[in-house]
Amino acid sequence: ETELNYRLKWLFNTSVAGDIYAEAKGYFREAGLKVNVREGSPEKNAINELELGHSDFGVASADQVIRALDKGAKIIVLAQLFQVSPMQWIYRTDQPQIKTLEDLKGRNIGITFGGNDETVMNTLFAKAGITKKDVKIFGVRFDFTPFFKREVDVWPVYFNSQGVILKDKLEKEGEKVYFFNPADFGVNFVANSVITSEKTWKNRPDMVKKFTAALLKGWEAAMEPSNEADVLMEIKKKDKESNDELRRLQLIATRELIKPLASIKIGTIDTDAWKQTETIMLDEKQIKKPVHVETMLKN
Amino acid sequence: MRLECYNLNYTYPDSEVPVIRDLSFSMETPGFNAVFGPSGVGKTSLAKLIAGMEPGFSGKIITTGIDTILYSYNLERLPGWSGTGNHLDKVTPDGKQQLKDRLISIFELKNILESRFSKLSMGQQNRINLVRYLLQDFDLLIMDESLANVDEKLRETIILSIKDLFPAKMFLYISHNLMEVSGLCRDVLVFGKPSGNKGCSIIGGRDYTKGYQPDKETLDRTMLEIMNAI
Amino acid sequence: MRLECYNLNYTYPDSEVPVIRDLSFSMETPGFNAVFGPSGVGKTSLAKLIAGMEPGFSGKIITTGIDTILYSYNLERLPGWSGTGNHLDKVTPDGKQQLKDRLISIFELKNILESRFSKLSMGQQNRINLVRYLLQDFDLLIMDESLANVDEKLRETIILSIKDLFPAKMFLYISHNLMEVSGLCRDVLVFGKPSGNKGCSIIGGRDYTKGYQPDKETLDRTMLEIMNAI
Amino acid sequence: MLFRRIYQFLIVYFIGLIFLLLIKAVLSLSDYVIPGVGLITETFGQVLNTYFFDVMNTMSVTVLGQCISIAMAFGVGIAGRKSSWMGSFIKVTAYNIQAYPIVALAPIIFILLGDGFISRLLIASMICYFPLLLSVLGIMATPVEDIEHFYIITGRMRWQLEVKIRAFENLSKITTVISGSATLAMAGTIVAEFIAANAGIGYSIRVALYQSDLAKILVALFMIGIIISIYQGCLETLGEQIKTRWSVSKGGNTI
Amino acid sequence: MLFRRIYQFLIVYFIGLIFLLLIKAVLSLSDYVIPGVGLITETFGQVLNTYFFDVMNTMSVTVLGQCISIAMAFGVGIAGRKSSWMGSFIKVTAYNIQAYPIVALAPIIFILLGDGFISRLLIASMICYFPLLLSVLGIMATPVEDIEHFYIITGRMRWQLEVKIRAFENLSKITTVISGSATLAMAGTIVAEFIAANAGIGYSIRVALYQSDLAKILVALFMIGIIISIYQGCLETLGEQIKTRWSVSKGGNTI
Ligand SMILES: Nc1ncnc2c1ncn2[C@@H]1O[C@H](COP(=O)(O)OP(=O)(O)OP(=O)(O)O)[C@@H](O)[C@H]1O
Ligand SMILES: Nc1ncnc2c1ncn2[C@@H]1O[C@H](COP(=O)(O)OP(=O)(O)OP(=O)(O)O)[C@@H](O)[C@H]1O
Ligand SMILES: [Mg+2]
Ligand SMILES: [Mg+2]
Repeated sequence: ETELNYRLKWLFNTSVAGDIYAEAKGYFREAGLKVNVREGSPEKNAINELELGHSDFGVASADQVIRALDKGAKIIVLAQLFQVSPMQWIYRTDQPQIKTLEDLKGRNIGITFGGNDETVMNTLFAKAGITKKDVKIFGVRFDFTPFFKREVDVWPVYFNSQGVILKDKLEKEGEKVYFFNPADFGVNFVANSVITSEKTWKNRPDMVKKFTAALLKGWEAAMEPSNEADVLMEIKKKDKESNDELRRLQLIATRELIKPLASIKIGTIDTDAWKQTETIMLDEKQIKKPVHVETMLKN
Repeated sequence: MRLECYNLNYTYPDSEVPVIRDLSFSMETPGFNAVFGPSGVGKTSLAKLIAGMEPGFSGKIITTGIDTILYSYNLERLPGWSGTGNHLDKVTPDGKQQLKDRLISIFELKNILESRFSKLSMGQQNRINLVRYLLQDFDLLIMDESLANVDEKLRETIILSIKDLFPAKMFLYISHNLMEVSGLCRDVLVFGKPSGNKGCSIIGGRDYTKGYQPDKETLDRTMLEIMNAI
Repeated sequence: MRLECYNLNYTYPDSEVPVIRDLSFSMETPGFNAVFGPSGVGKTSLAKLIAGMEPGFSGKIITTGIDTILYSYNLERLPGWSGTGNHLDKVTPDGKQQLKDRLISIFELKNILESRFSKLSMGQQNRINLVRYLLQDFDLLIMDESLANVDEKLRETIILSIKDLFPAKMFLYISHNLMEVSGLCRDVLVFGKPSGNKGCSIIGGRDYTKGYQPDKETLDRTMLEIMNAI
Repeated sequence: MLFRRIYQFLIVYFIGLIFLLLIKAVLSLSDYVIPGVGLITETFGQVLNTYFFDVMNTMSVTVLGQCISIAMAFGVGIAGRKSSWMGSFIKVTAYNIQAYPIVALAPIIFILLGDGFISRLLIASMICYFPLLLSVLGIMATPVEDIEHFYIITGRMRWQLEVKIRAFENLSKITTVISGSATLAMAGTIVAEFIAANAGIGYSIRVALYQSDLAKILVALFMIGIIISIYQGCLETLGEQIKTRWSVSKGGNTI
Repeated sequence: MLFRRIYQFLIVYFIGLIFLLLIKAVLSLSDYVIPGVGLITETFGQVLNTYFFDVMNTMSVTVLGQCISIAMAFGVGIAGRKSSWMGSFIKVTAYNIQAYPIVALAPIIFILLGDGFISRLLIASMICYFPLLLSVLGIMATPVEDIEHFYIITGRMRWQLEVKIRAFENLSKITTVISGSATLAMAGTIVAEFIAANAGIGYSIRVALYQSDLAKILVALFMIGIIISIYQGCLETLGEQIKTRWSVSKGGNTI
């Protein structure tokens, strides 16, 4: 049995259902692997850990991967978990719905400076010819008070985690919400994907295959509606903080992003979306030169 | 007006041996009186009891007509942020300006009023400290070795002037100088050696005043009397 | 072996008036010598110059045959974390155990070796502090009012014993007690009043030793001589 | 003493809470901005238990972190007490590292030490040690001349003795700072957990923040407050005892 | 003095940098994990200017925050110096608030004060004041009996005088803590910016952190270090002058 470490991008919650489930249901063990699934944060990122040898596999968003490639890191993308990016914006329904990008004009929009929502929003602005004068930008931090207090209209959230929580909170006060999804306007910014270092990929192809297969099997099972109760129970063991109902709603939301259509196999890498992501980042001067990310995508 | 102590007993909180054992005495006020005795015998302790600085003694201290008791000692310091003259001004009550100037000249402090306390010699520190006490309102001033580091000649001048300037006040002067105590003080409370069985007794001093003519013989007798009481 | 000073001048860094002006004197060692003079005249300052604690003077201090100079004064404290006896043990060099016991008994310190320093009376503090200096290796020990708060009788006993125990060492005893200085010391460096024009002079003391018979007349003459030099 | 600390904390806490609720009422804010009494009570019941164990978990790191901080503060303070080149160099190093917010150093720490217990401990101690250091430096750099003179002039002064003398003379200042720094160690540990750990109350606060659940944060603050009060009460009692043991009151020597 | 501080900082910084580069070389890490010399130099050129103004922006809050902290520390320290019920209550309040990590309090602060300049200032002062408080408390709670005796027995003691006496006797400790706390004010401001602001070096660090751009963080650390060194050098010089003015050396009284 090989022991290895798997670094997530963020805390344990429903949006890593598959990762939790694969471990809990023993899919890794069946493949002869003992996997330590670990939580991540902005300060603890998977790419660093891969290079330092602290982890063998990890989850990173496409922008992280592309940035790392730009700086000479050797990263291989094994699977793309989110087919639809969870990076979206929430707003109340008492405001006009955003049907075209033009509708963004005049709004007070929240952006995490330095975050990839900034990149995405800038791309949308560029696409629609919106300048900074047409909108009001608000720098977002981790707490939601400005949105709650209506100081900001459009607030960036992760659709399947915070999005669900906020929706629930507002609904309790009788307020309904919309989500603004950049993908609907042609901007496909790839989010979380499974990665490993080039070295591991080359030297231990067997293990990589086994790991990827077991992980995706976990995700398939976790996204299977008939397993819902079981999946929720496993998540609850790791994420005690939120309540059962929230977790159920989050799982449903996660399903929409991971497996938007029954026909899509979980983990499918959307090469075009990756290329678009790279192009966007190049345009936004986030990287200096093309990195040809498509050559690192190994499904 | 008397200062009276009856059956005074005192033991320090964290100690076992009593420092003061069954002490009774009585002194008439006003007057310049002394406490005398070997080192470590309990003079300072008694002074603090009288000044009300140590509670928890048994026995009685009666101070009829003595309302304000001040205790001064030779290790006190003045704050350092300005000259000693300035501090003196600050604590001089209204109407005592003249007294202050008088004392400054008697205590020979004119030249050091500009200096910070920490820059003074030990005797200078003693003197400036005592002056500020003399400027306060008091009925009884305890001077616990307050002039210990001053030269004998100046010390005598100072004591005689104090007696002259404050005839209506009571003083308790703690000193190790036998001659001074015998010659200049009225009542001398003498502490016997703790090892001996002499106890305490009050012996009359010569109580000289300004311009006195020392009478060697009686002075010697008083000194002997005091030494014998120890 | 002599202690010699030539044309010593010293002014404190932040002061304008010199404390020591053109001082020259010479003392033979060994011996129990004294420095005497009115308060504020510069005795402590001179002592610190000799002990090498204040740089920046002009003139010469020659200490032939005097290698180790210690300066002790009456306001020193011992650390508070254990009894004074314990601290004494810590600083007693090997081979001086007997001397230590001897001194403890002469200084009447037996009963207070268990006590913390801060719980002692002033005279007790003076004595325990001086004892530890006497236990060190030194050629010249300066005692700046080191016994100021000890009673006269015990002080005399102590000084006579020191003279007896350390005949080969030099002492510089700073004190305000005229009788003591005149009777017990050999050479007395007398500082004249700064206002006067007497300057400094060395006057021979009676240099009594243990078991002396006081000779009133010569002692009085010495005392007068010293007083006249001020 | 301990009891007093606890009920005083309760007073403080409830005053704060009432203040928040007043604001909620006056501005008629909804439950998602400031939770109401009902929601707080409900949350209380739900997470009190979990949070209690979280805080105890945090406490274990806190205590260790505080010990390390004390050691570090004394180490650096003693080394940096001289006004020599080396002393000043040590001070410059200590000060500069402190000026860097831990969030900026965290990535470097994780690169060097991984993200285990050690990093968490290091971050906690780094936050806690500096205030201690300042006090220790101040104390260690001030001579106690009337005690030190003897040892200096007789050539017996060693740095250990110097440190001991100065520490003893300032014992009450040192115990104040040490027992006070418990709160800093606590805050430090929580921050460390916030950015590094997957356990402890700091981690729970991060999760609650992510969920924008102010009610949970209020419960967490309650648990932290009550436990830190108890811990500090104990430290103070201990401090008093040490002072009495090592014999206190340098004052009293004459008065 | 000032000059010494600066070059000592440079030494510290470059030792740290070389250490990182060594790790990079030994483990052959990519520029993403630890940037190489080339990348660092390049980033240096790009952002030095911006970061300089960012740090100056931060400094302006720092200075103000430090002043407020000093005022707060003395206020609370003086009020809490007595061992009375009120004194202990004030201490409990101060200590408890401190035990709360600022990240947990931040949401409440933002609700109450919005997220403008005031919040940023408050957070900075809260982080900076506590260590000051501990020292001030320690100093203010320790009587200076040989000076205070006269004023007490003659009934002249006022709290202002008591505070003045104790402060003066501990002047060098106080100046050490105050000039040392500049780094805390800086760190506090940066943390405040990190969580709250859209300006200042803390904000820039957050952006760099989101982009995992260690090179930028290293430049930021450089700028912070150099400017805090200068600031502290100035404070120390000022402290020396105040000490000389107010006449120093309580020691010297006899030795
Ligand atoms: N705070 C204290 N705790 C315990 N014992 C003490 C304390 N203060 C003094 N003593 C002891 O009580 C005794 C009397 O002390 P006190 O200071 O009254 O003596 P004194 O007569 O003033 O002596 P001196 O002339 O040396 O000043 C001494 O043996 C001393 O050790
Ligand atoms: N550190 C100092 N700075 C400036 N002046 C000082 C300093 N120390 C002492 N002096 C001054 O120098 C003069 C001599 O002081 P010194 O302490 O030598 O006197 P002394 O002869 O020892 O007096 P005493 O018998 O009172 O102890 C005094 O007028 C004093 O004010
Ligand atoms: Mg006494
Ligand atoms: Mg002197």
